[in-house]
Amino acid sequence: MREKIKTFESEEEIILNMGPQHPSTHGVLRIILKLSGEKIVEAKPDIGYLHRGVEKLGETVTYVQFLPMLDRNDYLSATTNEFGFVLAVEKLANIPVPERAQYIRVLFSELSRLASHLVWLGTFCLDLGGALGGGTSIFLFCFREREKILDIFEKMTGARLHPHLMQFGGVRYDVYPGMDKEVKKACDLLEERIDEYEDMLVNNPVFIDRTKGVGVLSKEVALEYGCSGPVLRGSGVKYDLRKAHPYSSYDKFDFEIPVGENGDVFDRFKVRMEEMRQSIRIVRQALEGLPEGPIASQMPVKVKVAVKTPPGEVYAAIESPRGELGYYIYSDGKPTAYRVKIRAPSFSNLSVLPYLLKGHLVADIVAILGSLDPVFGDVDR
Amino acid sequence: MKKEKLKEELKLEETKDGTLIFQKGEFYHVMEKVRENFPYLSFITAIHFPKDKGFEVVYAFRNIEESEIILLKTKIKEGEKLSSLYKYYKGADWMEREIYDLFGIEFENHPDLRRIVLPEDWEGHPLRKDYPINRAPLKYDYRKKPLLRREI
Amino acid sequence: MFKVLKVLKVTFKNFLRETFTVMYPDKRKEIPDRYRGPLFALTVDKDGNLKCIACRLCEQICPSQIITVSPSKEKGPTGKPYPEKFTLMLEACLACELCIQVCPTDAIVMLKIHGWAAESHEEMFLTLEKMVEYGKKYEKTASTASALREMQTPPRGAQISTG
Amino acid sequence: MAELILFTIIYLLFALTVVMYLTWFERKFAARIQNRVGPYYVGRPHGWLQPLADVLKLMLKEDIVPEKADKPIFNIAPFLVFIGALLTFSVLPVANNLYISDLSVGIIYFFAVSSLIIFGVFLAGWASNSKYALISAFRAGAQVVSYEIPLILSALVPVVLAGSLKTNDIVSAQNIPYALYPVFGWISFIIFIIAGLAEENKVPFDVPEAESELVAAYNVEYSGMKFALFYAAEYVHILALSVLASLLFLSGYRGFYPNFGPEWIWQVLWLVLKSLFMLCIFLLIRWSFVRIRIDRLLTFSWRYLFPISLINLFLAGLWKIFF
Repeated sequence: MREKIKTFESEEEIILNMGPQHPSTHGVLRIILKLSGEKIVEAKPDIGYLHRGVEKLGETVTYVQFLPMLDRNDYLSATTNEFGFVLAVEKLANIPVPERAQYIRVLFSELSRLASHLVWLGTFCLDLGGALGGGTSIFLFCFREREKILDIFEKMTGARLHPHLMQFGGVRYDVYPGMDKEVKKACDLLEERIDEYEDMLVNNPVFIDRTKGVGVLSKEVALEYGCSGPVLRGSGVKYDLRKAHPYSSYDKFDFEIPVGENGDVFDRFKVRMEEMRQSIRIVRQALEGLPEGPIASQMPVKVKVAVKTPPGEVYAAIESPRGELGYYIYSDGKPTAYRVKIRAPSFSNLSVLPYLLKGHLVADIVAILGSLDPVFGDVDR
Repeated sequence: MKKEKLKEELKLEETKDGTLIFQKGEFYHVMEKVRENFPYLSFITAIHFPKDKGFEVVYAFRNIEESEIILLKTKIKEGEKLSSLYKYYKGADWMEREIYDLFGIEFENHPDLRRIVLPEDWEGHPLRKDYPINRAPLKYDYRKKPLLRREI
Repeated sequence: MFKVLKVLKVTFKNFLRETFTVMYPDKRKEIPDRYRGPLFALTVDKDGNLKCIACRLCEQICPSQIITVSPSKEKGPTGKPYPEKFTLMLEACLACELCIQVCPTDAIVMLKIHGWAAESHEEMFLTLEKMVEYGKKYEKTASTASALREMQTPPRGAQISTG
Repeated sequence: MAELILFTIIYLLFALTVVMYLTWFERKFAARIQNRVGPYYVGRPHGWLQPLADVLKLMLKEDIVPEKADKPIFNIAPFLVFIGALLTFSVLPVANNLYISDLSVGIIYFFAVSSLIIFGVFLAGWASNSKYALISAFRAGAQVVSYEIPLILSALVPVVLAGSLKTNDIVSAQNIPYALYPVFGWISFIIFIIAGLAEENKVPFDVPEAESELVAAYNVEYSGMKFALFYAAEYVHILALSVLASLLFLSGYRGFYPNFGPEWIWQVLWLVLKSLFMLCIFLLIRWSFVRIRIDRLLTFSWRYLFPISLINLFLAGLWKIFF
């Protein structure tokens, strides 16, 4: 469908520097572009502007102290960061987790997936549409909906963005009275609004024109670069860790995994919209089936050395909104980990950018980068 | 499953947590075999052991259809080189650059082995155990050091 | 071509919806009771002396090591030691609520205040007097140490069904 | 003669206040679409003093002229753009006997004068001696020129139906929304809206000021009153377009008149109502579409709008002959 773009082929290419402070790089990314005319000849992303040395921190503070710091990694869906780390340590030190805690964990990680996808949709349309146009209205719609979810987080844990909801062996807070009514109301509202946004964008010829056939990522290349999550599923690979390796009673919920066909920006958009609907289904099922019982299997933490792990290594991965988020822990028996490797989904998803950008227009960078949905706390760690 | 089959063929021993250990010498032989039945490279990382002055480099591969994961480990001494996986998996490019940046392990025939996360003129590799933690934060002073012209 | 009208229908539907903005200075959003406010306070028991027994548990567990407690030599009026100096550097606080969770006597607690701000570094450096005075001025949040502990401890001998 | 000058002054003052409150109306309308409230605190109930505050702020702003800029042209350009926009009002009648000038070539005059704006835009882009301003001036120029033709062609359809270029005759020829009566009247109405949006560099055609690529539009180097002139010119032009649209397509100031009170007040009221309706359409489209890509922008105009409006005009002519 994309007819050849016959732009003026000037011999000398100009080097454009899409710097770290740029309105549409989702955070701090610098792309060095070699352009001939309007077409991109070569793109070199330069990351590391948000490197906070989280893995070095993992080796100095104990497990209990490291957990709240992990919320700051993928700051759009904080509970999924904790979820991975908690699962890894529990697998290593085989700490049991009561069923009620597992359900609460699933409920809140799906809610944070919804919030993260809403932020993605808002900023994606804002980049495409510019600050003075249709993009802003969708951006504000999405953030209006996200407020409902953040209110639930605030009432449950006291904090909106960095909840520190989980601890080793369970969850730190129990369900507050009146939560099921609020969550049900939020889910119904969200379901209706998501259809509305999809209506607004899918029928929008300008939107389709800017996303269909742009940034096509084939299945093989996606697998080779190690992409995961909606980026991989957009290219047609049906692979979701919640179904492949069910963890924390995900096998008790039934939900489908949306898959795209030809891996362009539009398919990744469709996959994420469909994923939001599936998350709402999971949230509803988790809410009805919430079993009674304790919310933690360990006494609450008294001292920083409360959690110890036997020497050995473990790798536990979960499905974060951006893909496979895994924690590889090598421990030598002390309450501080010897080495924590965080397998960040955005890091590998972003490594596809140079391959994807070749041959596109300058205006397409924004669309492609938005569809990869990188979060730079995740990329630079 | 595929992991047991692989273990017999290559006669690798296994740690109690299920990671296969292979020798640096037979790197290509092992990676060739792994390439067939584990097409997805999940991550590469390294662990620094100052006691026996070496590193352990850990690879993680996945098989999407059978949704199975294996971890492979190898030991290398300080200053030894390791060959790069870029030939088999293009994703290894950034992962190996990050390990070079934070650990200082060089990878042979890697397309462009540069620091990926830290600035070019950074001395030392932070994730090594002997890297001092409580060092005063680096204060950038224009007078002392001219602004670095970075080649692209 | 007529799909475009659907787009306009959506924007028009939103046009008719009532506005979402809360007029902040006039109307304030009500603060939930488990709120993790940015401000800390040291509570005082009925007859006015500090609940804190300077056991330094909070100083030990804090991830960013920003609490320093210097216990007194002799015993306080209630027969337990009391802190002479209790400082908390608010700038590096993660608001992770670990210090509140470990406190045996519900001494340190977070406050239900939304728009607290400080002009200078000194104001961010909370000392004992400031925290006691804040404790009197603002309302406490419901998630004190005992509330958190009673919510988290599994009942004695409960059969942990890991499902 | 004096009576005419007095009327023009009142008319232009009225137009300028309407323009000022147009910025307020747009911000409230856009806010309502996005579920927020819009300006509220300046002028207590609903920010009705906001436009005044904006104008005062812009007046007090320091007027920076880039050091290597081409000073004389740099200063003339904003005035040129503003005059171009303002002159278009001279041909728009407010009531059947209230108008500044009843030119026999009304519509052609309207488009001739509004092309002064492109001239001003180019001068501004060139004189401010900044790479981004120059690129966006070229883009703006290319876009406005390529969308001017479908705009004029679609404006000619009611002219052909009414048989005269005079705006008054067009309005009097439409007892019911006559121009919309035949099917191609509707098509020309839609093309008029799309081309009108493109004329104004409004979303979805605001490529010249696309932040993701260029920093801002051609008026990036202007500040203070000069920037206010650009800003006002843009709104004057959009107001003129919507008044023209309501004159051509929605039969201007005609509508049922209750018999008490002088008749021309009702006519003015009808005209204001209809142009407000047209404005709402412009704004609704503006706040619900994403920006079009640069290469699609020009092909869209030449490949779709231009042929359709041409055939449309031809059909209108045929239809006029047989009926």
